[in-house]
Amino acid sequence: MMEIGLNHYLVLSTILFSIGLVGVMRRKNLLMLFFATEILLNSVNISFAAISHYYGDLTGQMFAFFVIAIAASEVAVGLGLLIVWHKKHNNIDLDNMSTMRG
Amino acid sequence: MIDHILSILIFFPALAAALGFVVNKDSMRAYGVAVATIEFVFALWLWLAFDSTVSGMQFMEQIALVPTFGINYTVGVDGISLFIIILAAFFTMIGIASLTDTKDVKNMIITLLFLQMTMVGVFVALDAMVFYVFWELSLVPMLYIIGAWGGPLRIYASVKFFLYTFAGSLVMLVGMLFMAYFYYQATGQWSFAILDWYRLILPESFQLWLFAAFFIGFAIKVPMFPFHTWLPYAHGQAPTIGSVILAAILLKMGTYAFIRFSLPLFPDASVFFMYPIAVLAIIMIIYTAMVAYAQKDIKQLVAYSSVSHMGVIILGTFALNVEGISGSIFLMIAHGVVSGALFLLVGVIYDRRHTKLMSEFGGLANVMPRYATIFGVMMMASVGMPLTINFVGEFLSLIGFYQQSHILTLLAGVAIIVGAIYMLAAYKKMFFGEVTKEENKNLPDVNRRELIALVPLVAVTIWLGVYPKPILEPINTSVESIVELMHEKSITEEAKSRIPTVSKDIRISRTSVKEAH
Amino acid sequence: MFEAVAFYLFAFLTIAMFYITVTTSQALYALTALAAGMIFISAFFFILGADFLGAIQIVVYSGAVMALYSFGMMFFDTTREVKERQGNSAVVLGLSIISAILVVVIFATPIISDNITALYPVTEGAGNTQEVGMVLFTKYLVPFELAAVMLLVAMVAGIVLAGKKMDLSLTLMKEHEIRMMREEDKNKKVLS
Amino acid sequence: MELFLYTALFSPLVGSLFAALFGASPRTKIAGIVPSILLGVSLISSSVLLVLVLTTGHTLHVEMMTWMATGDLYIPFGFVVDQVSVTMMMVVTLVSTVVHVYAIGYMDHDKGFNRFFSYLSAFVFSMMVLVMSDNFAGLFIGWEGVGLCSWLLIGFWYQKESATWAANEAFIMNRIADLGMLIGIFLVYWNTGTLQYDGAFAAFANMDTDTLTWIGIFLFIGAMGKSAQFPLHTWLADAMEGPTPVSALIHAATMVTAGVYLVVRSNELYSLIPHVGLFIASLGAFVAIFAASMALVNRDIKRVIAYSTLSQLGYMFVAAGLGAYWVALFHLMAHAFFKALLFLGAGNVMHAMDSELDPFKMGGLGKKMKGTMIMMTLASVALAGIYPLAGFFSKDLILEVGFVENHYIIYTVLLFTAGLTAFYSFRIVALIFHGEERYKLFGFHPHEAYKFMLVAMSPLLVLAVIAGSFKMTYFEMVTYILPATEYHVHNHTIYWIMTIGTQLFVILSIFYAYKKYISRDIKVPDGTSAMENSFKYKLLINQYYIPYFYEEYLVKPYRELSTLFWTKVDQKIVDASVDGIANIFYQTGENTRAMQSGNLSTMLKWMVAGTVALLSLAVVFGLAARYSVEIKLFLSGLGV
Repeated sequence: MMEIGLNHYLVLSTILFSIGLVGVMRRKNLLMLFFATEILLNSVNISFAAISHYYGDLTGQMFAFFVIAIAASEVAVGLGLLIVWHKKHNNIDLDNMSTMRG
Repeated sequence: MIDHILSILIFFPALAAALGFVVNKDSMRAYGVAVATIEFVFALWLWLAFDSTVSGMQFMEQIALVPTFGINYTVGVDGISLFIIILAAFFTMIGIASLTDTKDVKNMIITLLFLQMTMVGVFVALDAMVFYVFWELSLVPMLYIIGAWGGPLRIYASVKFFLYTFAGSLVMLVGMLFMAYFYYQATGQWSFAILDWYRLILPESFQLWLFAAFFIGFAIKVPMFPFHTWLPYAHGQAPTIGSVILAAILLKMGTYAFIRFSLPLFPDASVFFMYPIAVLAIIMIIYTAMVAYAQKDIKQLVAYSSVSHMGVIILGTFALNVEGISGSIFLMIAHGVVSGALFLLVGVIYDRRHTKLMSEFGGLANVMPRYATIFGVMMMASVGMPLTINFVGEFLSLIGFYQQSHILTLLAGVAIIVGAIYMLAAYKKMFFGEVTKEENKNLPDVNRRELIALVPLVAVTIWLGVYPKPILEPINTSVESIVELMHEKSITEEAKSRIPTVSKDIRISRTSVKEAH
Repeated sequence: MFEAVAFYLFAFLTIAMFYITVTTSQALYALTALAAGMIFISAFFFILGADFLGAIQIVVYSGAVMALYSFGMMFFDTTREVKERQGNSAVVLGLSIISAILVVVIFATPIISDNITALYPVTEGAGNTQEVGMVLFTKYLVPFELAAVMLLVAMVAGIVLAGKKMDLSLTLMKEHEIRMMREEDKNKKVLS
Repeated sequence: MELFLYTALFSPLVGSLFAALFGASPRTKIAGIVPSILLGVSLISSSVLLVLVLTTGHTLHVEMMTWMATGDLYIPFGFVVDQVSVTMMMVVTLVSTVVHVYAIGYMDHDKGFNRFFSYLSAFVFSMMVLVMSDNFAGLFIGWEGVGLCSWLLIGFWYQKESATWAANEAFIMNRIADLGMLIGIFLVYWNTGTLQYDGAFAAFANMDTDTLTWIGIFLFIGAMGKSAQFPLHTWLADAMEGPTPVSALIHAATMVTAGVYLVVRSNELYSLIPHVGLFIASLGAFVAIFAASMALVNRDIKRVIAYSTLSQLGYMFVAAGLGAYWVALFHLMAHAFFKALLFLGAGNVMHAMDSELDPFKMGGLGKKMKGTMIMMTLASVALAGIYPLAGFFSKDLILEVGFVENHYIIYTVLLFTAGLTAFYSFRIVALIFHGEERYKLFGFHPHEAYKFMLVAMSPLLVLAVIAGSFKMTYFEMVTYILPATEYHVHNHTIYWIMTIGTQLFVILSIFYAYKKYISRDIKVPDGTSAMENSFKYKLLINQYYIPYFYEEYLVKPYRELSTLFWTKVDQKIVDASVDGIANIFYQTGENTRAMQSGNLSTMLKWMVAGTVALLSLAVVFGLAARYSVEIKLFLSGLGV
């Protein structure tokens, strides 16, 4: 219990990931959706870093870097799109986006 | 030029079709007839140059397409495919020549020429991929012909035709890919060349699966019972020309592919599946003949009769001996001529009355004697009267299968009875008796354009019935080599005993008998 | 001992912050909680000895990303509550937990079965930053450059997308002008 | 000599094609005269060949060209003129020449005159192919060819529903038998490797009896159809819908005897399997009495003669089945002459009576039609077998065969049938030519046929009278190739008793028929007399209810089954299952459309669900791969 092992980090990562998924699924505000995505990415990052640490391999950290880089670009492009959408429709409510209806 | 005759035969109509877009609408028919006639002359030239003593492929051409995977444009012709090519050219020619005034004649002729390319392509392709491409391409023009010029249910019929056959051929494609992979495993090289595949001896279990995969593709095309239901719809809705080409050539692709692929590639599986397929073929013969008897629509009747006859072709193919296979190839030609002619004849009356219901006619022999005569000749050919083209094929197919099974041949022979029943009943309904309907009293007899199409067919029907040798001889040479190949390739005892060797000594004794007379 | 205390403390804080993020209806709260959570996560990285990653986490997330979000939020009417009509929350919760567990199982299985060999082992006697640098600029050089290009592209894209009609300000415009602009947009859409 | 062979064979074909040229044009005499002349040429050629065969004993065998050759199968168009085929050629060409000439008069007013001669000559050609072919396949060509021509000619008056129905019935029934024939041919081919008569017969000698029995049975099934043996006999009576010359030529003299010819031709086969021969003989005897009984009451002249033909065919099969092939062939020949004569006479009567066929509506026609009366009477006498006409020599010989071979039941049946034959023949003659002139009641104005028609018939008359005197010449000729068994009752006393007894019995029957039907109280039956209501009469007039049985229990079920197959099986099961499969895809698409609501949130949920599914699969497969050994162990423990 006191000795913090890999499993502790993985469990933490799982919990955070679940929270992120809940956010992805239940938020209707697009911005909130972005927040939830960030949580997902971060939870995975923790796993990477922990595995990297416990196995003495830097690959995990490398992946974490790239995840962060991707997250940053995603935010930039995503926010840009969000602003365009908001200008057009004056809302960022998910339920209003249904042009993909089959 | 003769070295590239096959490529010319394939691509000349396609090129002409492309040029057809710029041809004036009024001169389109003349253009189409001219192109089809030139193509037919090419086909005859091919026959003339063909050496009927050679059993292998002739006029082969090869161009590498995807060398890494051994996909080449390989074409060649042997006694098995030669006459179907000629038949295709022949039917396209008389089909265009007899084309009645439909809307969009221009598009129709372009489509027909394109269809001709795919048909010739299928029969000369010696590379599985090229074969597959032409096989699938042939669906497109037919889909268009049924969908654009068909009857009231044309969309349903054409979509059904397309999807059904397409689904079958996808399974076949998987089989082909597996086959190529096995070839790669065995030799370390990729090849889709059929002639390379011929040399491959597969274990029996693989043969069974691959045979089944190919079978589905071919059986739907033939169409074999119980995959036949697309055909009556396609025929029922298609315009006359569509039905003619469909019955005369397109259905032959399936039976031709059985002989080109299934038999030589999987001899053991062919023997293994011989009885089940024969049973299906017999069901096909008797059942569809009975269904044909119940029809009220003359075109549906001819369509079902055509399915029934295809059963005999299948039976002959799976006789697995020279007599049966030669007979089935001959019957393919015969069936093409006869059912093509019957569809043309149905088209003649449809043009006049715009109905195909037999109850609308009756007593036509009084008003259209020439029509009744030609119909009678073709009907008798369809029934299998000796000295007509169909008899030779049916006789050989049945005599071939008799070696394999007595009882099944007896059942299949019922074809000659049930065939007579529905055909004679239909003929009686349409042509005999007094003219009852007022509309039928002044129907004009067949006109010159229709005679141009029908008279050659009648001539061919009788000529090849009396003297089938010019066709039977090249077929025989090629079939003997295929049977020999099958015998050598087969690995199971059962197959060795079922597939006869083409022993030379018997043939020598036969010729000596001939000389003795 | 210290490590354990730190782990549990930060674990509790992170979970709490993220929970607030996904549940609160106030965008501002969510944003703040998220930023805090990001910083707490960097603490794990420090505990795990990945100092450089921790630093990056704070710089990129708490700095750049959060700044972006907060600027972005200025465009939106954050005061207006988005109606969060929910279907079955049990489904949502169940699905997310199951998937998370599965992910962990998949990741953990090969580790437990002990068949991972360190591809790029930690170099003895070098600091974390140094090690990271060595690996990043040798083995991962091409991906690194690609990531750089990607970030550049993302920046350009962000500017272009967000910068449309930057010269117009909805707050300074009159009502009817806005309406006219909207109408124009609608017509454009119809035409296209 | 080959020239004569080809001339004999092909001049009917030329005649047919010549007449066909005029097929669409209005009636021209030339379309009838030219084929008749060509047939005359054929007759002369056949006679030359006959003389050749008769004087030198040489036979002629030519091979014109290859028909089919593939694999080991080799079928030429080969023709043979030997003692058997030349007999048939003579019969065919002679009767058909007579019938052609006769038909020029008979069909005089028919608008299908040209067409008729085209068909009729085509028939003769097919028949010549049938009898001259040197192999089974060639025989089958002729076999089917005569079937086709028979269909065309029975349905010649295609406006008549009954005629076309009868034509189709004849064709289809023959087809059933042809299937048997075809199977027989296949059996011959696969067991002997050839279809040539000489090769096949030579091979038969070394084959086991079982195979030979099957070959014999299947070939005989073919013969049963053409020769209208029970149970395929119903078409022959219905075939009388055709013009009378057709009945005379096809359905009396030539085509129907093809079955007998086949058995005679295959004598080397049937000699090896006497048990099949006995069956043939028994069936023949049965048909003889069966058909004769139906002829007793029928009220249609042509049908009576048709039943009589059937009965005589039975006689021929008795002879052929008992191994007396030459006797069968001899009776075939004699029968052809007097039966054709009888039919042509009936044709004259019909002509005179405006196609009326009921003999009860005639009576006393002898005064108006002396020539016809003489001919028909003589033909009937010949048919009854009175010395010294043809029937006596041929028919009594068959009785003797039955007796000598110790088949007394067959002998008795045939003897009784001979009495019946005499009775119904003279019933007809009496009703038509003697007694009250009942036709006046119906307003007919009978007249004698054209002179040249009677002249045309005269060769048949002569032959019907004198054919018996050729017996010994004929015997010497055909026994070159047929088994030369002399059938003589060795005990002279028994022989004389038998012969005189038979003659007396027949003569008594004739007198009884005369006495019964010449009387003045003969009325046109109207269905009220006690005799007409008796069970026996009804049974006979309805042909033992066999056509009714066929219609009710074969034709109707076939039609219903066909409709059932189409409407239920094909549309409701086969096609519906195909459409059903297609519908599954379509419906799946329709139903899952709701999934694509376009709502991002929903889609995300689906995405997560999909991820869960995939991940679970990954876990399951991962575990399965890891613990595959244990799982296999566990499963084998369960006995899987």
